Amino acid sequence: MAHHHDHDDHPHGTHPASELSPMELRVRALESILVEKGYVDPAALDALIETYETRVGPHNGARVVARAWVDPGFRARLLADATPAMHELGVGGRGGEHMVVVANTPEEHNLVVCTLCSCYPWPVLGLPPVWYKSPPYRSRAVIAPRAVLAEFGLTLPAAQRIRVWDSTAELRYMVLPMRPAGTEELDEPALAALVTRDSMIGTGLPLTAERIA
Amino acid sequence: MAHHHDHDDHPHGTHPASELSPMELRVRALESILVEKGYVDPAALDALIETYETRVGPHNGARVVARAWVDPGFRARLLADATPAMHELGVGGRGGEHMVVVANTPEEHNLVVCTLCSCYPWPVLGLPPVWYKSPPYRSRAVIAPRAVLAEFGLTLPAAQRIRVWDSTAELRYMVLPMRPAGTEELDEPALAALVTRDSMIGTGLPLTAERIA
Amino acid sequence: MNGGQDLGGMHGFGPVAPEKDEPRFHAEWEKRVFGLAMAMGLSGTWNLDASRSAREALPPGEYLTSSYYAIWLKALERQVQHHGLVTPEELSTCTASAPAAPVKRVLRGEEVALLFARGFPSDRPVPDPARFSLGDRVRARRINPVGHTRLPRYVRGHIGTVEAVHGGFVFPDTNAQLAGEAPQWLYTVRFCGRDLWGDQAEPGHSVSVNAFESYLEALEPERIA
Amino acid sequence: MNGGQDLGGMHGFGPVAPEKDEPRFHAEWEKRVFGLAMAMGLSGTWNLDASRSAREALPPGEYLTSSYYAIWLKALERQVQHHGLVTPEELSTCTASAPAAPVKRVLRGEEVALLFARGFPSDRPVPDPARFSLGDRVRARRINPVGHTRLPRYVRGHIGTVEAVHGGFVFPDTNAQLAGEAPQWLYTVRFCGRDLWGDQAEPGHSVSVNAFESYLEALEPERIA
Repeated sequence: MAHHHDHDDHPHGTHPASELSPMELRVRALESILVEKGYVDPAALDALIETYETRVGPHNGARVVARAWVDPGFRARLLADATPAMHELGVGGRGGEHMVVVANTPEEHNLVVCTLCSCYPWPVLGLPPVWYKSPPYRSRAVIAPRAVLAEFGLTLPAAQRIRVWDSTAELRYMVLPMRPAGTEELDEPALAALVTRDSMIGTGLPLTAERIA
Repeated sequence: MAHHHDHDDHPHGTHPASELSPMELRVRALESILVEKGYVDPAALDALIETYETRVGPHNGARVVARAWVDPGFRARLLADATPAMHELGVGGRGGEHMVVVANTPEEHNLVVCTLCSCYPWPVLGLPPVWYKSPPYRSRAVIAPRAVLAEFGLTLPAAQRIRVWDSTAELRYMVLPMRPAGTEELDEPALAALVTRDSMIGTGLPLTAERIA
Repeated sequence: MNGGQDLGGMHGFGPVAPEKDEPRFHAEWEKRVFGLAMAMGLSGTWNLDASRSAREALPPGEYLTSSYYAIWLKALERQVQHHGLVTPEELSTCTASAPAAPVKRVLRGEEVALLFARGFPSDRPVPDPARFSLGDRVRARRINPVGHTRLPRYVRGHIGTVEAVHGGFVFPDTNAQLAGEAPQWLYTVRFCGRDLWGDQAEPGHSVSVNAFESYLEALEPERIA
Repeated sequence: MNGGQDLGGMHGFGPVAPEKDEPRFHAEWEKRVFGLAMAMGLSGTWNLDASRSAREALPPGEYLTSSYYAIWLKALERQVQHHGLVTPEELSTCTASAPAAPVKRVLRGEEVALLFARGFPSDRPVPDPARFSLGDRVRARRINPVGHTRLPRYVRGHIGTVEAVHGGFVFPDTNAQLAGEAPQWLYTVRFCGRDLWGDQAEPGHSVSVNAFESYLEALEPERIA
C-alpha cells in the first residue's frame, strides 16, 4: 500500500469542509447501508472509534516498561510470560491476547515488523503509525534493518546484533528497551515519560534523562 | 505493469484527433528536446518504427517452422544451433542474436516466457503482444503453466510434460511446434500459413489443415 | 498467496517516512472504515484471517498504490457482497433495497468496552504432541498456496532454529477459507540473516517468524541425485 | 533487485487476457517511445542492461500500474536526466534550453536497416574454463542484490541441473551499472516444478532459466549444525 496517501483518499485541505471527498462519500454509502440493514449498531461504531482514537496508546506500553525497569520480579514475569504480567497493570485486550516481550541488551537490539500486514500490539502501543504499515518498512526491516534504523536516526554499534521479529501469527511483540543511564533518581511515572513508542518497536531508544528534564 | 491500459495512456477513442492525451504531449516534449539537442535523428526514429511496425513479424518464424517441417537437415541444424540456421532464411538481427529453438514432442510441450521483463525473439516473431509483457502471464507461466494454457484454450494431455523457458539472459527462444496431421500434401508456403505466433511461443498449436482450407 | 502483501525482502519502495506528530487517523472516513471493519468482523460472517485474505487478494498493483484504510474498505466492500449481506446494486445506488440477510450477531455499543478489553484469544488445544522441540533445526517448506498463508516467501526453503514452542493456535490457512480453525502447534523459528539473504547481506542480524507446524519440515538431506 | 519486475510465481493478477487482432502499437506515442528508447540506447551513454535496470527501478506499485510503454517512457526520462543529457527544466518546460552534452554516437536513419539486421551480439570470450558441465547439479545462489540482476527470486536457493553451457556472455549485473561487461559463462539450468513450488504445484512441468556462472554454486551439503 502507498505510505503517502495518493490515489484513494485526499488529505486534509484538498476538500473544503462543505465538500466531501469521493472516499468520504463511498464510506458513508457503505456505512449507511450496513446500519440500515441492521448489521452495524451505530453506537458500537462510535465506541470502537472512541476506544482506539483516545484510550489505547503507547502510554500503556510505557507504564509496562517503567515497571520492568524498577521491579526485577515484574521484569522476570514479563519476559517469561508477558500477557499475564501486563494484566497486572491492566494492560491487555484485542490485539494483545498473546504478548511477547523481548529485551534489548548491549549485545542485542530487537526490532518488530509485520511483513505480511500490520500486526501490532494495539492495547500496548495503540494503532500503528502509517510507516509501520507501509511497504518501505515492511519490505526492508527484515533484509536491511541497520539501514532502516539509520533512517530513524538510530545507528547501533556494529557489534550489537539485531534480532528482527516478524509478526506472522497472533503473537504480538513489544521491545523492552534498556533503561537509560543517569535515571537512578527518577520515579516510575518519570521513567515512563522517557519511553517512546518507537523504543518499544525497536526503531528508537528511550529519551535520556537530560532530554526530558 | 498493467495489461490493460489504465493510468498513463488513453486508448483510442477517449481523445478526439484534435486533442492530444497527456501521454502524447509528454512524449512529444521529450522527442522534441532530444531531436533539438541533436541526440536523435528523426530519420532514425522513423526507420526504427517502420521496421518494427511493418517488417518484422511472426511470418518470419513461420517460414522457419515450415522449412523445418519439410527439410530434416534444416531441422537438425536449427535445433543444434538456431542462429546460423535462421540466417539461411535471412531471419535474424536485433533481439535474435542468440536464438534457441525447442521442439515440441508428444511427450513434451515447450512454453516461453520472460518473467523479469519482455525478452522475445523480435526478428523471428516481431514485437511481443501486450499479454506476453503483462503480469498475469509473466507471474503464472512458471508456476501454473497448465492453467495459463487453459486460458488460451489449450488443454494438453496430462501425460505431456511442460518445459517452461524463462528468458533470463540474451538467449531468445522459439518453439518448433509439431507438424499437424493431414498436411502431407501441403507445400512450404501453405505449411507456413498454419503456423501461428502463439504456436511459436507455446501458448497455442498450429492451425490444422482443415482450418486453413 | 504470493500477492502484493508479501513484502519481506523487496526493494524499490524508497526510505521509511515517519510522520511527525502523526494523528491516529488521517481523515474522518478512515475512522469509519476502521469501525465498520471491526464491527462487521464480529458479525460471525467471517473471521480475522478471512479479512486479511480479502485485503491481500487485491491485485498487487492496486494493493501497493492504495492507502492502508483504502485497502480495508475495498476488502470490506467485497466481503459484504461475497457473503450476500449487501448487493452490488445497493453499493452503487447507496441505498439499502434488498432484505437484510441473517448474521450471527450484531455488536452492540455497550458490549465494546468489555469485549475489546478481554480480547479474542486464538490459542486452542491441540491433541497431538508437538513435532518439534526447542533447538531443533527445521526447514520452512516450499509452499506456494494460492490462498491465505502466513509463511512469508522470504523464509521458504530456508533452515532455521526452533527457539520457542507456543502451544496450539488457530491455523490461518484454513480459517481464512472458513474451513475450520484446525489448530496447530505454533513455533518461533529463527533464521540467520546471512542464510536468508546471502553473503552480501548486512552482517549481524537474525529474523524470527512465527510458523505453524505444517509450515515446517524436519531436516533431511535435500534430494541431490 | 527484488522489485516489481520480478514476477515469477506471484499470484493475484487475474487471468491472461489476449487481445484479438492486437495492433503492434496501441497509440502513436507508444511508437515514438519505442523509437526514442531504441535510438537513445545506441547513443553509447548507457546500455540495454542499464535500461532494464532503470525500468525495474520504478517503485513496484507504479511499475505494476503503468502500461508497458509508459514504463519505458518513465525510465527514459530518468535516464536522460541522470546522464545530464536533458535538464529537469527542459522536461518541465518542453523546451531545449541547456547546451547539448556530448554523446558517443547518434544513430542515423540510413544506418538503421543494416545495424538492426546485423544485431548486437552479447557473447564474449571468457578466458577461464567453465566451472560447471552438462548434467551437473547446482544450486542457484541466495543473492539479493539491490541493483540489477537476472536471477529471479523464485529459483534462488533451489537445486537444478545444468542442461546447456552457452559460452561467455556480458554479465548484466555489472553492465547495468556501467561497471564493465565482465563476461561470464552462461548456462541453462533446469528446475523441477515440484522442487520450485512444492508438492501442491501442478504436476509434470519443469522450468529452465539462463544463469550466469556467479549465480550458481556447486552442491555442497547445507550447513545444518
